[in-house]
Amino acid sequence: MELYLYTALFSPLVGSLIAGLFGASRKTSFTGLLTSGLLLTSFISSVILLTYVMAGHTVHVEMMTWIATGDLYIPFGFVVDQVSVTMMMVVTTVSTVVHIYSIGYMSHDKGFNRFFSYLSAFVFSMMVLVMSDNFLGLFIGWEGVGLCSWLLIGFWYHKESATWAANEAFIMNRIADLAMLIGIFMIYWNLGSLQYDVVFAHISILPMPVITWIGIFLFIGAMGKSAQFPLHTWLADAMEGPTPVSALIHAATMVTAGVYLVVRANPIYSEIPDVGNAIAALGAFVAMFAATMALVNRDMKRIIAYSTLSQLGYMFVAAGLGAYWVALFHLMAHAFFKALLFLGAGNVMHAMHDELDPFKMGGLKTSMKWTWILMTLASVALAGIYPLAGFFSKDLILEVAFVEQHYILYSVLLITAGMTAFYSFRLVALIFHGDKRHLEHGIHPHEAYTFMLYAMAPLAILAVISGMVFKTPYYLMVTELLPAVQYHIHNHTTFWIMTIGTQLFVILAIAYAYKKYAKAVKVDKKVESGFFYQLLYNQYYIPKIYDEVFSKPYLQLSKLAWKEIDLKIVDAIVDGIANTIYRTGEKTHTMQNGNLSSMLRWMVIGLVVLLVLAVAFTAGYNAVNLQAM
Amino acid sequence: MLEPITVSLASLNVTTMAPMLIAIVGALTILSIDLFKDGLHKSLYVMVALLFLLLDLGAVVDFGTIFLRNGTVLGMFNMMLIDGLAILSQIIIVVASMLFIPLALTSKRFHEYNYPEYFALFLFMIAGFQFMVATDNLIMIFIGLETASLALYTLIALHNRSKSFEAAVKYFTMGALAAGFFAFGSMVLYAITGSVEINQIALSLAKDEYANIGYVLLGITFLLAAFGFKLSMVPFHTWTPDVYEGSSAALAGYMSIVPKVAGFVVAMRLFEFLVHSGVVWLQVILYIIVVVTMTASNIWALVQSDVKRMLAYSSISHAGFVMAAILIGSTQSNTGLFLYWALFSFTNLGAFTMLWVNRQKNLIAGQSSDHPYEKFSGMIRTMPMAAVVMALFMLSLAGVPPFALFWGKMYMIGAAVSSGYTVLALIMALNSAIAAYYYLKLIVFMFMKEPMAAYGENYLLNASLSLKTIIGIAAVATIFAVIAVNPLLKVITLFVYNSGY
Amino acid sequence: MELTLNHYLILSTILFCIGLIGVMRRKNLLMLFFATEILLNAVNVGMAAISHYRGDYTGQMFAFFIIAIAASEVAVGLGLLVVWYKRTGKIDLDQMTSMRG
Amino acid sequence: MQEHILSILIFFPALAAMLGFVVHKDGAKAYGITVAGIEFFLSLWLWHIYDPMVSGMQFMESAPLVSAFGINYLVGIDGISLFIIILATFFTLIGILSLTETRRVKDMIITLLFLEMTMVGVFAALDAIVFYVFWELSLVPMLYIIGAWGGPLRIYASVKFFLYTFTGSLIMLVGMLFMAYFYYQATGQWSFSILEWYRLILPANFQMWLFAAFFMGFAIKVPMFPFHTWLPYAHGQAPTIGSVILAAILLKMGTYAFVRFSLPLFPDAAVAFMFPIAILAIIMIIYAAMVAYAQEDIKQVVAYSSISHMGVIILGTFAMNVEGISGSVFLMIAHGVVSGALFLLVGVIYDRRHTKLMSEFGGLASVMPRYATIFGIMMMASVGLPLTINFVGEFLSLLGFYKQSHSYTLVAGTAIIVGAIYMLSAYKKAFFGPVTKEENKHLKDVNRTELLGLIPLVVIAIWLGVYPKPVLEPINNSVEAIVQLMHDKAQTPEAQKRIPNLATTGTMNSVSEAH
Repeated sequence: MELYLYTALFSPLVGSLIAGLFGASRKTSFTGLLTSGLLLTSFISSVILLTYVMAGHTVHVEMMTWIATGDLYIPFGFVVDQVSVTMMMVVTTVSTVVHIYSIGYMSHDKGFNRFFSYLSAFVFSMMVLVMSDNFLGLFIGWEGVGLCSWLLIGFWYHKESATWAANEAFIMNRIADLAMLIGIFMIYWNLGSLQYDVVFAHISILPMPVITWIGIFLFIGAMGKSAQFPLHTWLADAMEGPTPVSALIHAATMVTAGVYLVVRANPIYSEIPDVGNAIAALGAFVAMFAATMALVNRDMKRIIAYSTLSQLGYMFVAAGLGAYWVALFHLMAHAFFKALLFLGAGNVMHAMHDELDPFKMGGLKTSMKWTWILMTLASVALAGIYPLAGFFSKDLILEVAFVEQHYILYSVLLITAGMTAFYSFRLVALIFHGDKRHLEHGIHPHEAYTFMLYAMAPLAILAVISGMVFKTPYYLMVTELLPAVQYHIHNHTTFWIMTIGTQLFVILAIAYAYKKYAKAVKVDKKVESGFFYQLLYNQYYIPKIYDEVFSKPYLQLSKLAWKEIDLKIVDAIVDGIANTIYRTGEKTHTMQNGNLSSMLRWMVIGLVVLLVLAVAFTAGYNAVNLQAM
Repeated sequence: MLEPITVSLASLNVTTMAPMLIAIVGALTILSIDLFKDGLHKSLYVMVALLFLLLDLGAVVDFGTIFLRNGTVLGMFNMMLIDGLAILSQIIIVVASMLFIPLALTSKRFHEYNYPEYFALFLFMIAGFQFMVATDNLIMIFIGLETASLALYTLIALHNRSKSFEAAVKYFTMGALAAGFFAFGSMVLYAITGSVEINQIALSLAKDEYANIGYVLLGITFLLAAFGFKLSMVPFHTWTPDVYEGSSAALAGYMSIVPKVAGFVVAMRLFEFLVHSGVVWLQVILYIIVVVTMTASNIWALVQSDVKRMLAYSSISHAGFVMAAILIGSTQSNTGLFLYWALFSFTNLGAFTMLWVNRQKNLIAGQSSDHPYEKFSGMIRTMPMAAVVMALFMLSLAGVPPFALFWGKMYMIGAAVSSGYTVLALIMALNSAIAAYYYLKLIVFMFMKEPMAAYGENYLLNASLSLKTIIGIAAVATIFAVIAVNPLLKVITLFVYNSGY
Repeated sequence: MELTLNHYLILSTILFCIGLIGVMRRKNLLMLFFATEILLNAVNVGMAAISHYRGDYTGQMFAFFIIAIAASEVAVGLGLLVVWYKRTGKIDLDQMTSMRG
Repeated sequence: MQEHILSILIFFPALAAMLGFVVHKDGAKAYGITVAGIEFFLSLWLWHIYDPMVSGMQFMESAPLVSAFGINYLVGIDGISLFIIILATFFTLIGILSLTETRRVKDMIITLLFLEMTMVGVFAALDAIVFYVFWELSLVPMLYIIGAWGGPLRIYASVKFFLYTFTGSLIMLVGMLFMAYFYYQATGQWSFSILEWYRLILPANFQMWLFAAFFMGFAIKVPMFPFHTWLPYAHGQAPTIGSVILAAILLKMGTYAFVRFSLPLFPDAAVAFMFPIAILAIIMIIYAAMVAYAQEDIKQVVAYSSISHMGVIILGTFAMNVEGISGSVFLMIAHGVVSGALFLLVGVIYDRRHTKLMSEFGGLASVMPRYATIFGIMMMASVGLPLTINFVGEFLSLLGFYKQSHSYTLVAGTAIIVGAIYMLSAYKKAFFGPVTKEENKHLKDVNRTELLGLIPLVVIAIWLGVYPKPVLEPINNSVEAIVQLMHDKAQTPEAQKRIPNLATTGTMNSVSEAH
């Protein structure tokens, strides 16, 4: 099995390196095909590993020592267990799809080879992240995906907005990474190891505050990657990257790394339910917070990004409440339909010549039938309509909140579910229904390459069936490792009321969205100029606040530090000392005026001064002696 | 009725005067040669002087072996005192003189070397310095000092430029004043103790427990002023830059070494017993003088525009640095003094000889002194070897290891640290840092600036084989000093320790 | 009134001070030389007096040497002065400032 | 030859430099490459014959120098110095290989070879005075390199560099002499041997003063805030090769000296000064990073980034445990490789455009993709991305210090944030965006000569990031010895608490293996 493990792990790297060799050369489809092929290999290996794990085994290998000094020993160790194999499946599936899709999507881009190199490198990092058997190995992947995210968001580096967004993403993640490092430090100095098995086996012996702090710091790390409030702004801006990147990195895989971390570290979080509750509360807040911003946004990709953010909130609610398997399950399901949604959006963008405002689209269902179907499917899944994936995963989280008697969370999530349905279908309606507003802009849309649609098909299938079909086997498998808690509402009546009620609520929201946006778009000036609309539209002014409170002052402070402190104080003091000495010389060397008379006088003055001192000393000496007598 | 004086010749121990007598005989020989035939080439006199100096050195070294066997030798009614200090300083004096005298063999003609009297005076001067260090009798010191000084004034004047005369007059006048100080100081000490021999004075003072402290300080003050002049301590230093500038570079280099070492030995004899006897005043004053001399001259050296003048100030600073040894007064520090000065003599003579080599007969337009910094700019392009050697001397003077002076500085600072003068050690160290600036300035000009066309033809004008040899010796000594330090230290420690210092 | 050692010493000191003042004030090179001679001779007075008071001859010996040295100093000094005068035609100290700084 | 390998390593370049005077200037560079190549292979051979399992000094050589004053020519290496020596020889080779200077190449080569002698000498010296000799002597060639081949302010920069460091080291010299005097008082013998000094246990109050004296010398060299202002000038004005060697090797002298002198000699003082120094280190990290962010000149960005990284090294050094010190020593090497490479890279663009202002560039990624890639890799290494060389060092340094203080480490850890800020924004300014300047449109990508220098650095930066063991293991063994020594010497309860005792905890394995 080790062979499959290494194959699954390293084939993306091989692909990336080979594609990277052609990075600066002209486009060769070869790189796209090669990397996709290698990812398929990785996928197949993962499937084999999955069957192996489903049979009840796990694979744990230690490739080689990485860092060893003092008592610290960190190997490159990889583990394929129930949790990581789930993640591997998600990652390899979505990334294979995205790779194939990208061959079409990026076919006209100059940086084709480079793109595939980066994309495969990302997959490799993500695999390291999920497969590592220790925290620092996870951190390698953690930072690796950050790097690839930076590369890919800033892929069109000639665009100022893209490079800015790339840097923002990287730096914001770094803030969280610091917390994560601190968490790792704490683990090491308290337990002497960073291996998962050792840490989890001994975590309970630590005093409560220590565990709490470890949990908090690790979670802050997770917040960065998963773009939780207040580190969320980068995710929306990250949409500057090519759309397949958004699908893979900023929807399906990388952003869920935070959830994965919490799930992986469940023995830690199980010890500290209070922190778990806080996580859940933050998750619920983010779920709603992001959904509200999605309600009014006018940028197709950003809407989906906020939706992702919102769904991540859901996952954190589940994870925070201790329903780790539920969180992971929603993670998986979400990966499929959200990636699908993004890829569909990519088709639309292509068709619309990179136009992102859905208000300038409309009526695309005629020219882009398949895309319409796929995106609608994905939206339905996202909204959580039975029997699609979202129903099984998302509604389960609602149930978890309910069963755990967090009714506030439950209500928030329920309302958010309605919003989710609304903004998803608002988007679908605006894009595919109604007037062909894009004609005004002289755009004649066309459907994407067929093979791109085929590539999306597996995701569509998964979006439909993954909930219904996978739930039981997944549960059986993953609870080998994660706490097996069934979240059943024991009262049947309540269960049915809730399920049907939720479904109805969601469907109503969908209907409202269709009603409002499917025919003609009426712009309600009054609403739009209202405070709430503006607040939401401007993302609660948070980016602006960050800019004013952090970015600009930091730059100004930096300039101050350089021009005022460094040059005018620190350096000036040093130069000042030197100059003072020099100037003293310039001022005083005139005593050497060359005149013999004054030279003689200096001698006599010297003598007289010495004499005076001698007299003074003698007087003092005698005075002391007299006293002594 | 006068009693017949009966003194056995053996008890006189006339041989104690042998080294000085050799120098005097040498001088007389040169004068007699000139009597028989005048107009002989200077190389003859150089060689004759060198020969006599060699004999002189031989005699001194011979005394060294005697000293190691039998200890201190007295002679001539206890006027002569041949102890370790005397021997060490005489060696430095004679060796430095031997390095100096070939510098007369320049390729350009200079006025003074045409006179055999120049060489005769030179030898008289050496005899004077030797007398000065080989006695602890104030009269003898006075005679030696004045013999040497009067000869030196003349040597300076013989350079025959108006600046030289000015320098000679200034030096002479101030020297006369210092002589007055010395005489007066001696008189005061004589009045208190009734003796003019330093060890007698010390004994006498110790006996009545410095009862007349006020008068003692009065006497010391005058002697301090006199030696402050000789050793160019601030504020008695004012003659130094002018005299160095006025005299030829070679003589300036010589002056920075030999008169100083003679002065140091006398100062050691005079002041150290006082420092050890707990005359706090002297400790404080010496401390101040050392610090002020080091620092002030360094600061003035910073702003000089002429290399020779800069080196003059730098010599003052080095003297101040070494004066710390007398303040500290331990065997280690006194050893350090001689070590420092031995190493310094090579480096400094080398540096001044480099100036001497580049001496031009006539100044070009706009040139106000012989050796402005600009003259050296871009030397690495025009004469790489010369530039490297000059840089070597500068680095050594700055105390950059492993060159000669570093070892001296290190040992001196070590001595200060060992005797508890930590702050002084820090001041000494920091002064080396300030000093580094002006030495660097020359390096900057030589290595980092473009050559100036105007000075193009004025380099190495004065070079001759013998000058180059001297520079070579100095350079080798400077670079490989590290090898010499250990034997030097051992010998010097032996001599100094056995002399009771 | 009997002259004690102190009187001689005070005389010597006064002479010395006169010499010092002369050294400081005089701008004429020749006068300067005179002043230095006064300095040395002030010491001579003191030396001779102490020698007599102490009853040993060292002081007188010193005095003789000082006289001898003063004489040779005059010789050298005057020589320098003459050359200087020949070159510049002046013996004023304030003219002698070509080197400074 | 094996017994004298260190002497050969030290003096071979100097000898070659002397002979180099004879070589005609056309062949100077080839001569330099040959000599540096031989020297580099000698140092690799040294690594080969070095026994990584031995924690003490190896290849010791001793010869009396000034035995009357206890000064001996005493050299030897352990795991800490070994790699810095290799780094020095390596960078001399790389530097000469990628030398693009055309003015007075021969002088440059000779100077570099002398510099190489002093660099190897500093790290091999086990006698304080010998150490000091090489330490000071290294200033001279650097002075010449900056002053003769530098930019418009070169004289100011070089003199400032020289005087500043010279002043600091003189204070350090006083400290050394004091130390020797202590030894003399304790044993009746003069000695400047560091190993002999290790055996002294000094009273705590004297440790403070001596620590302070040594600190002045080291801190200026590192350079630590607020003694750092010579560095931006030196880097800004120095020619590429000067900056490369300055950043890669010369700065390491300071941090190396902390490990070699300050910690084992004055464990109590080191612990007492731990937090003040940590504060300085944190200021270095954050403040220098901020200043770097404000720079307009890309070379200055790299220069200030050096200060920032040196802060992390200092922090790791003063962690007083094996993890931290090993990490800081490793980071010295890492920073050498990375900053050296970055300065080389800046040199590449400077050769083409004769400007280093970021505003003059923009969009270089599309004009010079290979250059942008290599720069990007090195930038990421500088930012401390895992699997690059810097990460290992930075992680261990911070990890080590975390044991001493949680909050300080949290603040110091912002290094990874602020580092990303200035580096990414500099990269963005220079490489991203549209190509706005006409001159930039036809810039040539890196050529073969430049690649010759850069590729090995990239390879090392990644290789040691992925597999640091060959370097980290010998370092670890030597550091363990030092930490144990410190623990054994510690007198104050504070120090005994802060410095771990490996004999009871960590090295149980090696102890049992020994039996």
